[in-house]
Amino acid sequence: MDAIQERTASRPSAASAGEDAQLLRDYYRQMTLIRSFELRAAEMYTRAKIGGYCHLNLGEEATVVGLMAALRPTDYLFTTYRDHGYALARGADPGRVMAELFGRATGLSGGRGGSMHLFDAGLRMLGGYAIVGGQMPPATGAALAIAHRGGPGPDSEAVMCLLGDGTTNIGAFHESLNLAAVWHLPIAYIIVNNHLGMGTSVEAASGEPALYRRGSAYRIPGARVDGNDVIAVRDAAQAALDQARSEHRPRLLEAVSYRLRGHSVVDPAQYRSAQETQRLRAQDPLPAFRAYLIDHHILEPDTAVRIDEEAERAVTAAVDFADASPPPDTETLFDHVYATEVANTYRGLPGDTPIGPAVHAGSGGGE
Amino acid sequence: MDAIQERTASRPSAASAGEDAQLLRDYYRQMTLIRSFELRAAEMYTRAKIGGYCHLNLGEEATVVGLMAALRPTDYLFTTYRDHGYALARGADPGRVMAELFGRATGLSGGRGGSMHLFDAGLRMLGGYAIVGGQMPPATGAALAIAHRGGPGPDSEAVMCLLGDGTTNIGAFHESLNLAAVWHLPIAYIIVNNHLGMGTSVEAASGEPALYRRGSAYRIPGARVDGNDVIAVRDAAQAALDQARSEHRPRLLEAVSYRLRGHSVVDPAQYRSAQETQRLRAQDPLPAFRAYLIDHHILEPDTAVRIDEEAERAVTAAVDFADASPPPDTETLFDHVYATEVANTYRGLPGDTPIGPAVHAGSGGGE
Amino acid sequence: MAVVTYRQALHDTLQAELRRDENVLLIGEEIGVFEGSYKITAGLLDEFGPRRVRDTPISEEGFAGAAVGAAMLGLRPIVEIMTINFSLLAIDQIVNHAAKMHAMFGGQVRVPMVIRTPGGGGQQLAATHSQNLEVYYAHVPGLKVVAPATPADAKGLLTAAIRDDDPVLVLENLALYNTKGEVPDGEHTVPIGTAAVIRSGSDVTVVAYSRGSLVALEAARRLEADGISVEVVDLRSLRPLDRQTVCASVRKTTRAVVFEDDWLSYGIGAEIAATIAEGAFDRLDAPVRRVAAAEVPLPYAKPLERAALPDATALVRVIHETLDASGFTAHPAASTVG
Amino acid sequence: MAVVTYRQALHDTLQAELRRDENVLLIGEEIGVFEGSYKITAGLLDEFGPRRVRDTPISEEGFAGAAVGAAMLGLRPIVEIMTINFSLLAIDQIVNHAAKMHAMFGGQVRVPMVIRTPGGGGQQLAATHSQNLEVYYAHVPGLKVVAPATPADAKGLLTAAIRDDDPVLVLENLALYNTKGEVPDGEHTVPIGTAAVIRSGSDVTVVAYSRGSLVALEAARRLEADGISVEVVDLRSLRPLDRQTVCASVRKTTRAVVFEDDWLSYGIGAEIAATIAEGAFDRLDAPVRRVAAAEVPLPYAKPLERAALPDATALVRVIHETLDASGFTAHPAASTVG
Ligand SMILES: Cc1ncc(C[n+]2csc(CCOP(=O)(O)OP(=O)(O)O)c2C)c(N)n1
Ligand SMILES: Cc1ncc(C[n+]2csc(CCOP(=O)(O)OP(=O)(O)O)c2C)c(N)n1
Ligand SMILES: [Mg+2]
Ligand SMILES: [Mg+2]
Repeated sequence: MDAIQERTASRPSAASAGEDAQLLRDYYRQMTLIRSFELRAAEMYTRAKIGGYCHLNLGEEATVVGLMAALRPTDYLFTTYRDHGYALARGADPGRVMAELFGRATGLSGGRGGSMHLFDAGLRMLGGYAIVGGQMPPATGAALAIAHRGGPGPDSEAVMCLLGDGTTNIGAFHESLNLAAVWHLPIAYIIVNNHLGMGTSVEAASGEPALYRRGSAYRIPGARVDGNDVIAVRDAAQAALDQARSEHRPRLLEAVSYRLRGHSVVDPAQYRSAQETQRLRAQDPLPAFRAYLIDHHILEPDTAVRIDEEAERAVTAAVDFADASPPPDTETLFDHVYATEVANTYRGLPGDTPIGPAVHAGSGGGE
Repeated sequence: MDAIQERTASRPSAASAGEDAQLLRDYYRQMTLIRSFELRAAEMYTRAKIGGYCHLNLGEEATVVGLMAALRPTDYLFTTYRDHGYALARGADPGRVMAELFGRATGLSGGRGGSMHLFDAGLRMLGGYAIVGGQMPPATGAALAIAHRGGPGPDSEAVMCLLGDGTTNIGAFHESLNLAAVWHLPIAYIIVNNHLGMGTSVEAASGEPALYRRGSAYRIPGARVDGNDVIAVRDAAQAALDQARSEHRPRLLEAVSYRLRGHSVVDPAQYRSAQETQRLRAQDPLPAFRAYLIDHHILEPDTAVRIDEEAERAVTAAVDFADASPPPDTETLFDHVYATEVANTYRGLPGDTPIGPAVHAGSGGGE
Repeated sequence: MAVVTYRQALHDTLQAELRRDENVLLIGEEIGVFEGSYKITAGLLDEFGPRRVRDTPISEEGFAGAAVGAAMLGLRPIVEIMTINFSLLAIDQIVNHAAKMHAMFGGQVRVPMVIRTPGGGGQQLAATHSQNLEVYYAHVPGLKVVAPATPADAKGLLTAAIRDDDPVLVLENLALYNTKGEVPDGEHTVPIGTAAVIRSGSDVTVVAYSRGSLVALEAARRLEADGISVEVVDLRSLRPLDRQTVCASVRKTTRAVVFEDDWLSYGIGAEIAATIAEGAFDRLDAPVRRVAAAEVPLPYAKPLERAALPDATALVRVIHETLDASGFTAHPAASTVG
Repeated sequence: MAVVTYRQALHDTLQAELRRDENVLLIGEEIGVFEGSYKITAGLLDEFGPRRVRDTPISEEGFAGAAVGAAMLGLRPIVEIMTINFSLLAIDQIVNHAAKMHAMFGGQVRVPMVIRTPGGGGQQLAATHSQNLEVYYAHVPGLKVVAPATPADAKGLLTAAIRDDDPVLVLENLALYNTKGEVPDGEHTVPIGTAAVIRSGSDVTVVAYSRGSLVALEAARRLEADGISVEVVDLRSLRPLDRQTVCASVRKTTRAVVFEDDWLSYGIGAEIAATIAEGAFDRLDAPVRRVAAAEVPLPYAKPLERAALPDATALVRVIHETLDASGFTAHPAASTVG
């Protein structure tokens, strides 16, 4: 898994030769599901079913599926606000993911987090994070907890911490990698390099644009993989995680792909030329993987169509589920602000008073 | 100025062979002055003439003098709270430096900054900074101002930004170096590696303990120099600055020396063994430089004694000056809080009221 | 006078100041190629080039601090921090450095920089992206903090901030960018440190700032129909705070309600209420009430978000309660100009 | 009951909790080999080893955030941030992350962590090292903030904080570490969210916290000689804030003065004054006054520092002014226990 050529063809690597056909079809299924889900999310956003910001994994499907395939159920995942695909590939119910985007009580985070903050304790998906770099220290701390409780070895749990290319420039990146290095933590930091942070190129943002090399400042071995190659991504991530768990040492991996659309649904990406957009389309990992599987008779064209249709149906069902789900009751506004109840927590609504006349009469006011 | 052996003898490098004898004697004079000043500062601290924290340059004199010798008067200096020696070697009057430590109005910062915050606009010494890493973004911004106003070239101004070894682990280090790299700024970051941040070793704190290599994450060339060798330090710093000014590109330099005493005057450094302390004494750059100069007939023993005595006298005069200087008048408490006067700035003392009855009567209250 | 949006007023002011003074430069994430996350800086990279309009990596501490250093050398950087939530990444440079240097170094250096940043919830951006943390900056000597509510004040206060020799935080608001208003042509500055009575009234004073001032005007309009005359004081400046204008108004109306978008406890309104309670003690006919956000990390789901944020309806209710508490009876259909 | 220093009480509590619960661990700069910048953790590395007492590089954002993540997995990290000034480097992890996760993720995760950090000026540490920034944390829902004034409360509140499942900031104070007091043996917790009347009185209430509570007691002692009976309320907890105890006291005494070490404008005292002005509106005989620090970046020079910081003398003066403002006359030599 050493550094590979950048901008290689968006084709699965030779590694897939020996792959189980069923597994490959399942990767295709997952990638298709993510694609359908994201396209529908974009549509739902324009139809105002989804609010706030909405960042899509379009173009990153091979990376997403490859990374999630590398994780064990007992590993922990920390990701960014661009998190829908990860939740789906980690096994979350599409209905509950869509419900979160819709802000419904049945959503993955109870409708409280929205698109940017998907969390599923059962799946050990410990959050989407919307402050750039904000996930990195907590992910590092999760690895600390693992190391606190047990030694390295093939059975050790590990943490996968995702981040974007632009995120390598913030202080938390530096502090986290350094802590993981000096504390010997079982964590793989994965840079999902989609070439842009909003509208800023990697070259404009990073003194060392070969991002996987940035681990050298902490003696953390780094590698780069073609993010459009689902198998290569999976293998590279697995290697990184295995080293992390067996040595309790951090690893850095860069998966290079392209963001097919704007930074978020509302961004028309006008800073990209039509030509550039054309070029990106040609790199789209989904049709490439489909064609590869068909060419190699791993996938029958019919089956491919069926998988595509199933994905559409699953997403429609997800939308229906989300749409039919109730929003959280306003009565629950103050739920979960604190885990441990203590005296005098103020729970007033706007316009209430924390110490009105009612308090004098002993009724407890806004308590 | 490539990476040199670590822990080389605490002797001036061969480079000094062709050096002007007068210059070498002057370096010795400066190092001696710093030594005397710092020892007296420690004494004054124990006599409660100096308050707060007081961090000394003891053991770092060769680094301090070498670095300051590399700076042009038009260059800008940003340093840390361990700043007395830099002020002296940059040419500040010892009396005004001591007066600052004493908290007197004649002090370098008017008695408002104290030991950790020496500032001299005329000398372009733009501050000692007491938040670890806090000096780095402003120093980077000073280099931005230089680049904003003019192009690279041998006459360009440049910035020297000092930092300790422990400071390489904080986010501001990463963000600053990266900004300087992508913005092409004329700045030399100098790591004054004295082996410890308070009580923490470089190895315990840094994933990459060869600190000069940490520039690689930004493609910033780095070098290491023996910080006990005043000439080598000067030459390495001059090379770094010259490249920074002629290319408008940042450079990283690590000067390795030893902190002879505790982190600050109050720290007995009990985490160091007696043996370790012995070893450090043997590395003391001051007697080594003295012996070298005498051995090479650059300095007569008599002259050395005279220089030492002059340093003592200068420091005594500095103490006298500081002692005779008045503290800032309490009337000036609110001076310099703002540079531009605007309406309604509140200037009340403790217990005053910002909107007492006086306001009703139209007298303007605490304004 | 042209009618323009708050966004446009900010844009035009930046453009005018960039043209006026070669030392002015813009620094921030995505302000150039991307034209700004909220498009305030659209077109400025084209006009002024990358030397004056500087895109940055994602490094809030780094570039805010770089602005400090550039200002120390005499430039007049205007930093855009995409939202006030991210300012927490840079707060060490703002509070521990920019705010202190002039005083701590004995007046030897000035830090003439501006930080523009929007606060505000209500956009379903959830807990980490919906905060109103202005009290963090308003608390700090050495800083100045202004919070324009209208396009005219956006121009006037931003201009004043840019020309001021101290670090000034200009608090914008996501909900205001598309609001419109008349903006004076040509030179227009609003003095930092002065509040404005933006509506005269006789029965109760509402003190607000930023988006809150528009909410206060809306509440005043609604109450006018009921014969209640509301005076609205727009703080405009949070630091320095114009306590005299606030107290003078309340001494006249004898009642006050504070409207703020931040959390109630230890928010901006606490200082306003404390100030009024002291400065108008002998004239107050009812306790000063505060209308503020519910104390929760703001949820994403719209009904919860709506329940948590203060609005004109809550303000109207509290004004009624305040009037009731002092036995006030409305003077129907009477003129309300005090 | 043993008489020990505040420092010792903190140390002993950490030791006891480390012994009690294997999930408790300490994280911070220089807490191990160096034994703590203020020696609170002296000896603990020796007893518990580097797995439980973890020295960190200088990376406040990194290690505070690492504590968040460790807490998410069920550990109970206690972070030492050397002084509250440096907490600004970590505030994004505290405010944008620790405080929000439980709510934002729908209750699926808990963040049982403690942040211990001292505030305080008066040690000639100059502007960047002398701040009292507790209002930054007290303002934030999702956090709890306690501020013990005595060794007993240091033990009781720190114990409660460690056993609480939410992020709790324990505000210590440089000036308190060497103060002494009786500390209950064995188990001792003080409930978070409750203030204490630490001295009964009848004429005026002083509300304070942390170092301020000792200053308030000192002022009360001085005034007793003049026949003035001062009640002192020690807030102990800044969030949640025990408004009822504060207001009940003031409703009894009819007068209040707030003592705080932070800057007056938008400080902790603003919330206290606003709370009292509302909750005791009908009983107040004089405006609530605040005794706070002068609004300057704290200078190093001793005379300036002394002039800028509030003390018992200023408090005594303001109590007198408050009593005078309400036409109070002292009852010499009378009993002062209310
Ligand atoms: C601290 C902080 N600064 C700025 C932002 C605004 N922002 C959101 S996403 C983003 C770009 C991130 O780029 P990258 O890391 O490459 O991730 P990508 O969006 O490409 O997945 C920025 C600047 C933020 N959320 N947090
Ligand atoms: C942000 C921050 N964290 C912690 C401290 C406390 N502190 C002061 S000096 C120091 C050690 C710095 O070590 P190094 O960078 O090696 O410099 P040296 O003292 O050795 O010159 C620490 C941790 C601080 N001042 N600022
Ligand atoms: Mg990206
Ligand atoms: Mg050091």
